[in-house]
Amino acid sequence: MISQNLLIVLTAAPLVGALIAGLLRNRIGRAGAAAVAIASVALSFFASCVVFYQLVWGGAPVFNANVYTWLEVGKFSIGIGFLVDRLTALMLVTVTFVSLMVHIYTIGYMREDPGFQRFFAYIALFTFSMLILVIANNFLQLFVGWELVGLVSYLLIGFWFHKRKANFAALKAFIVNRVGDFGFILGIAAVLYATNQLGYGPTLDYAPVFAHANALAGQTITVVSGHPWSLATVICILLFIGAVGKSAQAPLHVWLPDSMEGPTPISALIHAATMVTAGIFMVARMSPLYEMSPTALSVVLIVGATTAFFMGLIGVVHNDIKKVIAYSTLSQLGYMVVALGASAYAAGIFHLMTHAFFKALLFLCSGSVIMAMHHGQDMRFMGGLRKRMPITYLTMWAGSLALCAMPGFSGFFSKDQIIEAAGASHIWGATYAYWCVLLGVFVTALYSFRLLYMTFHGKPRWKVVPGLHEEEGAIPQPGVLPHEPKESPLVVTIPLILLAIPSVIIGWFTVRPLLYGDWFKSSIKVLPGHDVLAGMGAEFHGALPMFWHSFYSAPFLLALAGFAVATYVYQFNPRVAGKVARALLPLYKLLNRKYYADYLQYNLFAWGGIRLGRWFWKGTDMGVFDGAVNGAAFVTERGSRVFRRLQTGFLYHYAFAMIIGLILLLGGLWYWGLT
Amino acid sequence: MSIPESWYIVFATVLFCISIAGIFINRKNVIVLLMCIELMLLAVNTNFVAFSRFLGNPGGQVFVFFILTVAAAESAIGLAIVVLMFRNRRTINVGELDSLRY
Amino acid sequence: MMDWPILSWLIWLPCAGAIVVLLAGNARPRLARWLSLLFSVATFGLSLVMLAVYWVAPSGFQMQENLHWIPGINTSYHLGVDGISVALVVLTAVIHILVVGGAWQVIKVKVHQYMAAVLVLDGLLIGVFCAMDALLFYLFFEAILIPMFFLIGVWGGERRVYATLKFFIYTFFGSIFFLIGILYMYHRAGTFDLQTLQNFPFTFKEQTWLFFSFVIAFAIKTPMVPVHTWLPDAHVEAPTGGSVILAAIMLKVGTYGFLRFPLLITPDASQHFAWLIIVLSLIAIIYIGYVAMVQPDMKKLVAYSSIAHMGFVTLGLFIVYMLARQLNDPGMAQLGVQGAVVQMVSHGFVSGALFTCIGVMYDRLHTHEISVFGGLAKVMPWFGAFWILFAMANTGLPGTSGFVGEFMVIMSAFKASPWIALFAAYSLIISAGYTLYLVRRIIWGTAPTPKAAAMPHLNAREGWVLTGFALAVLAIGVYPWPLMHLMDSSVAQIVTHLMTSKIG
Amino acid sequence: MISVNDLLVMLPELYLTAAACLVLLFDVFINDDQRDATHWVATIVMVVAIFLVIHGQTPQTVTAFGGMFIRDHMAEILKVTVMIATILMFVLARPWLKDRKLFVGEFYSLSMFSVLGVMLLVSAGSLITVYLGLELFSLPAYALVAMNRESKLASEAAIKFFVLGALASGLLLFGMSLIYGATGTLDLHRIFLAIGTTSHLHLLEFGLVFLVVGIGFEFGAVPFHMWLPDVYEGAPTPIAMYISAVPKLAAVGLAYRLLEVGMGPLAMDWRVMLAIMAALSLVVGNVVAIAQTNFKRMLAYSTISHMGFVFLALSNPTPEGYSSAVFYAVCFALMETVAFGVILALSRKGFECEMIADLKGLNHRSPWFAGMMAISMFSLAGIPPLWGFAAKVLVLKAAIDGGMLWLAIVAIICAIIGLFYYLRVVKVMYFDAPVAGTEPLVAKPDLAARWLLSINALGLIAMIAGSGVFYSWCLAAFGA
Repeated sequence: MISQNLLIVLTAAPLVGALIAGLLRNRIGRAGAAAVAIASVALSFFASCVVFYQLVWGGAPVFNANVYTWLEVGKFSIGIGFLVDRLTALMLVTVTFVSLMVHIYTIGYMREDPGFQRFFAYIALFTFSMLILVIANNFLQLFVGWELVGLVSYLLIGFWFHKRKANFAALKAFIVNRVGDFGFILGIAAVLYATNQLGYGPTLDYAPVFAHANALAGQTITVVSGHPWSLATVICILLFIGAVGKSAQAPLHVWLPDSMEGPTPISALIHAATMVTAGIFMVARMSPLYEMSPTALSVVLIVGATTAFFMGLIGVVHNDIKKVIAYSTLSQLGYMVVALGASAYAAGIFHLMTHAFFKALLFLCSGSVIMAMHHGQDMRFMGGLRKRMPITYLTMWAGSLALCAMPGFSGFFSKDQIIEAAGASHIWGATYAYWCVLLGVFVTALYSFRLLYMTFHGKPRWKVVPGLHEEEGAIPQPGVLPHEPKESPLVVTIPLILLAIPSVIIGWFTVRPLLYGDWFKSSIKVLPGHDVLAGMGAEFHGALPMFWHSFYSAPFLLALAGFAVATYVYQFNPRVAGKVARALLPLYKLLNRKYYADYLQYNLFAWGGIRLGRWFWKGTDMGVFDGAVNGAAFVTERGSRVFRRLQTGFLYHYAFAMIIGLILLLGGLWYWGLT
Repeated sequence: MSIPESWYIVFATVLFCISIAGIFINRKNVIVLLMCIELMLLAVNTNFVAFSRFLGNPGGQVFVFFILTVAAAESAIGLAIVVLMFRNRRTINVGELDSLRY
Repeated sequence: MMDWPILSWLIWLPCAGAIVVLLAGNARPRLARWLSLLFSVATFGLSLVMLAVYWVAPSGFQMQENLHWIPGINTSYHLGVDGISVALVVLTAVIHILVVGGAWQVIKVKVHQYMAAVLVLDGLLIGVFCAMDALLFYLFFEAILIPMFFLIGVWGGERRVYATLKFFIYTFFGSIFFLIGILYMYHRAGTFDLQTLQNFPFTFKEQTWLFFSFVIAFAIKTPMVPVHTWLPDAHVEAPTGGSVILAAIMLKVGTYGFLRFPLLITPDASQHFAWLIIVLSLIAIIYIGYVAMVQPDMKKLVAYSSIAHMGFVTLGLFIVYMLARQLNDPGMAQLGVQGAVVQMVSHGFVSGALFTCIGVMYDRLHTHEISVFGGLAKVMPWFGAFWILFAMANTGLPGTSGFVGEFMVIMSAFKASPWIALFAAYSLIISAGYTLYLVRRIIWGTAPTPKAAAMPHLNAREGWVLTGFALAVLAIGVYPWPLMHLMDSSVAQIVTHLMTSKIG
Repeated sequence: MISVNDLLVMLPELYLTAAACLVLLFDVFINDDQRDATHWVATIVMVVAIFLVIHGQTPQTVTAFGGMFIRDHMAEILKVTVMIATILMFVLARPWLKDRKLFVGEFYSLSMFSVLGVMLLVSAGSLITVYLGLELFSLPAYALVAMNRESKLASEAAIKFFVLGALASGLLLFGMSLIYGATGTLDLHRIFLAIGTTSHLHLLEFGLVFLVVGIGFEFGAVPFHMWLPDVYEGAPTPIAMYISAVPKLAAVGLAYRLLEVGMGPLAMDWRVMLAIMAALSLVVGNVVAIAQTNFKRMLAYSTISHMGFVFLALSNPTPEGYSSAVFYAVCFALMETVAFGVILALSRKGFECEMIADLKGLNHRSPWFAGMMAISMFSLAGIPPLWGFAAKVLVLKAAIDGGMLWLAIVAIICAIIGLFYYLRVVKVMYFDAPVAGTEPLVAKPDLAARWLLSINALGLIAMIAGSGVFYSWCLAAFGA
């Protein structure tokens, strides 16, 4: 039995930590802030583990209760509460663990930063928001967490607020996310509408909504008159728009690469491991609804597949180490979404977990490298760091191998299953998705090893100029360092190691239960018709056979190919890269310009909006509306000047006026006669 | 053989119209205005007398006495004001009385 | 029902306070300040008493007072409050304390007159929310113009004369038609008593005319597009306190009027023309959003955003008919109305806070130009934090009060028509657009000038005022239930009332 | 056969006649530095007259001299108000007159005679008394306007006032004669009865029109308003104050007597004429006032527009209509006294506070006077919570009840226009900086003037609460 107080502690601890670190930042100082934040997160990590244990092995029932009533109108009421089932528990552990690692890592990474306390306050606050999101038991609370993580991400991307680019990236991230939320809140409204129509509402609690999900079958809503749409599809697609925003799927992916302006720990925590996976979590959580609408699933599938492949391609041509990892994140998220679309929710969540570990690892490694390079992020000025920072080097290799789904590494187990699921799925668009994810493997391998080679191998492309005085932020010109790059301190490397371990091994013993052991129980619902995992479960004989078998499978060969190409191009024959680029110039341009998505959004929406606003303001508002008002005043004033002339001052005119009045009255009376 | 009532009324009306015309046609002398006003009152008086005669009701004639008295007082004040005006402006020309206007 | 006339006290205590403050004279500003603080706090205390009394008593109009005013035309001094009024009265009282506090050292000339005007406004505004007689309502409704006229005109900025004349005449223009409407209702019903009028069977033709006479008045006051142009000017020129009162409460007077007059007195006409109001509200939300985005002047920007937020209120109020009558879903209708009222209260705090913040900046550099500021997060960290909080509330971020009302309105709007919800929800994007664009320019980045970089930190007084606002914003956002509960029954009554048509 | 109670009925008038003559004599026998005595005597005489009127009032209407003199509540209300206005003029004018060597006895006796005329007029029961009252009121008024013998403007104003006034009364008389011819009687009530039976309808029509014109002139309604601005501007300020307040009250009485008591059966005709004149007055008055720079002249045009409001009420020939008309006239008179009172108080030796610009920054120089002026301006604009608002509401209500909705709408649109120039005065006083060199105003030592003015101003606020009672009186006066 899970106690509510435990859950309250679990959720609230980071908030308390954040408040203390934030509001008393000058009282408790840097060390204090760090200690408080880390302690609070550690506490909630511990609590999560307890919950996880109780739920999985302790045989505790699913916990679902409200803490307090948030809103109550008539018979419609929403609370703030907890729903803890296995899905939640898994997320709790993952989130708090990664968050804890990042907290520790931060001590080292942000050592010289003046905003040290503020940073800790933010990430603790983020942990809190993420927990709210994960643990919600109704749509409203989900949305609350959903927006709060967006807020913190906004604050953290713009953490170095003196950097113009950072501010712009933050603004962009928030607004693009808002575009997603726009769909999301409409989705929630649609859910409310549905519950209201179908007579088991109005309510926004998960339990009744999912319990009656079947009632959605055949229900329609008329948005465009004459064209009744399937209610389930409308709901799911609207909700998915939210996921597209939050999980940076095409076409709302543009904010994620820019978000790399934020400090690296953030990229690891928020923009790789946790927040961006909220969308995945949400869809998995909504599985009962999505199962009701094959159309929506197809949409999910196609969007995911597109992102998975084409965003990966961009990673191949970029030189900013973090940007590359960011694009790989996009494509990995695409994989997860594909899994969801194929109704292999478990696979999606599984990949979410493994990805959380190895992608966090990769980012932290890159962070470590960046520290060594004194905030230089351009891979063209790196190289040859293998000897100088061995731990980072090894852990990054581990992470990359996991990312490329090399057999045996955690990523392998999750990703392979996704590819298989895509292949096994029969819904519309599955074939497309299958090919996308399959080729994606090659691309992944390509950019991953490219990154490794450019960073750690080959000759150093940086030089040391001793006594070059350090200043905040980036170094004066790239590749020029004040002193030798060296391995990062323990606070940095320990988290790397701790993250490397699960990245390597966790797949072995989680793949069976998570995917084929009905581990998620009630928290994920799949219709028999869609249940690809069940089919795959038939051939699944355990992790080891899967491991052996994989060496003959297409994904492995593709990954190998990618490895080979990367090795040849970037290790032995670097000139080839340029040649290829020139050969395929249009393609290269296209990728380098990120398919012009940014260009489009910037010019069309951002500047279009501003121009439209200016036009509205000057034209309509001041011109028409205000013009009418001032015009009326002007006319009156002029009229007054004219009319006063009637008062000529001459006596006989006055008398004349009187007589005229008399005559008019007489005439009128004469004309109309007595009544 | 007596003059019919309507004649009196017509006569009075004509007088009245003359006086009014005098008031706003005259552009020269204020005194003329005063005369016109007197004329107007006379027209009224004619009316009253005629009516009271034909109605056989003395009230009208009583009214006439009042009117005559008041008219005297009125012209007195009027002349006083005219004198005052002449003292101030050295003219009693109506056409120059336009310093108060608009 | 209690025999002690607490509402009269609420109305006239601040007015009496104004006289006392005036007597303090120009020579003794300190005395004037403390006196006005005393009186505003006392008023607030009274309002809390009223709140308590209301809370324990059953719903419906309470604490009624009914005295003859002009028996000849059967109008009376009739006061009373229901849940909605209570909420707004307390809001008024709170805001006025913060305004008095906010003006403490800022106002230097004619302190006593300034404070007196503020106190008078306090009383009159409370009067508006308490009046149960149409003519009495009109009396307060229009009387508030006078002190505001002075606030803007005497302590305002460059073009204050233009702004304040525009404000006065524009609003007067609307309300005078409203007066004719009231008199016509009297002509037909023989009374000014609101509840009687709400039950009086006006024919549809009459309702139509009355409806428009009401709408002209309240649309200008609220303000709705296209009669909103007085607001930005008034705000830009008004002193901080004036802006706060204007945005926080005076706009609510308009929407409150919508709630009391057209919605209930001319329900059928309102139903028939609801589409008009809804369209205008949506235009306000989107169109004004774009206009706000390009404002070079902070106050103008926030003023426009106020118009957009008021759009949510009118929207929430006028989708009621679709929901309650055509779709016969009183539950959702209630959600909409309550969302609207919550939005009123919330916007009271949020806009008030934003204008106070702008005032703080104005006191330092004496301008509202956005381009002059920058890097506040570095220059005045705490102030920056407040700014972010209120800005987020303005974009309707969950956890702040700004979210609650918008959420409820969107939820109920979807039932009325997905399209309405769609356009309303666009506010999520556009409000984020103009607010964060502003934040990016003034909070983030670096200070453009040495002067901007050397702005002194918040002093204790400013800190407390802003803290007050922040607490209110967060409290409503995190735990709105009490507010809901306060007016739940009143709103339910309203909805049930307007469900019955007046034309058989 | 004049009986004693006939005399008793018109005791206040008789008393005032005697008192006025006595004051005239009394003033002859004192020398200039004792003139204050005259002032106080006159004032006290007025106070006593008020007392007599109130004390002598009877529950039901009383007539004397065979119905030539009617004493009813309407008459009493108007008389009392007229006297209050006169007292205000006496007290507020004294320092002003002293500064200008105009502090003479005639001022008092003339005004008292003029007041006497008004009293006669408002309780006239026959065409004769109407005419006598009218002339007795206006002849002294002409003289008063010309009181300042050195002033060119004053004499010009006087001549204009005189000629046009005489013309108006001439027209009125002509109308009377026609009506007399048509009905064969001078007694208003008999005329009322005779109209039903008479065969000379055309005479009646003509007569009616002439009467309306005469009344219109008294009110200063368009197009018979031309005299008003010039007289306001030209006359000495206290006299302008008198002209702005008293004749309007008299005119309401006149209109009631002639039109309702006399021409009642023709109401359907004359109400239309009044309505038309009302509309014209509202438009012309408000629009032209905007362009004015002279404060007194602006007030004149505002007066014209307000007369439009009174006609609005009169155009609804019911007790409600008349009572709201009386209400409005009384309210208006007392608002004007404040406005004029302030500029009287602001004028000093050698400085006439006449231009709107003269009020610049008044709030800095003397907040209290500025406050009172603001009160009267807002009240004139009809903004709550001031008395003018109640008056406006009642009038509009009367118009709407009378089926004159269109007129009511014209009225409010004009009210919006009118708002502008009232607000401009407030703006000048509060928002503009004082002209360089204008020292903070030292209020005149005259306590009585300051107190009376203050009471008058505060009354404008207090009366919003008192409106109920007062309106009930008015209603009672017309037996509703």
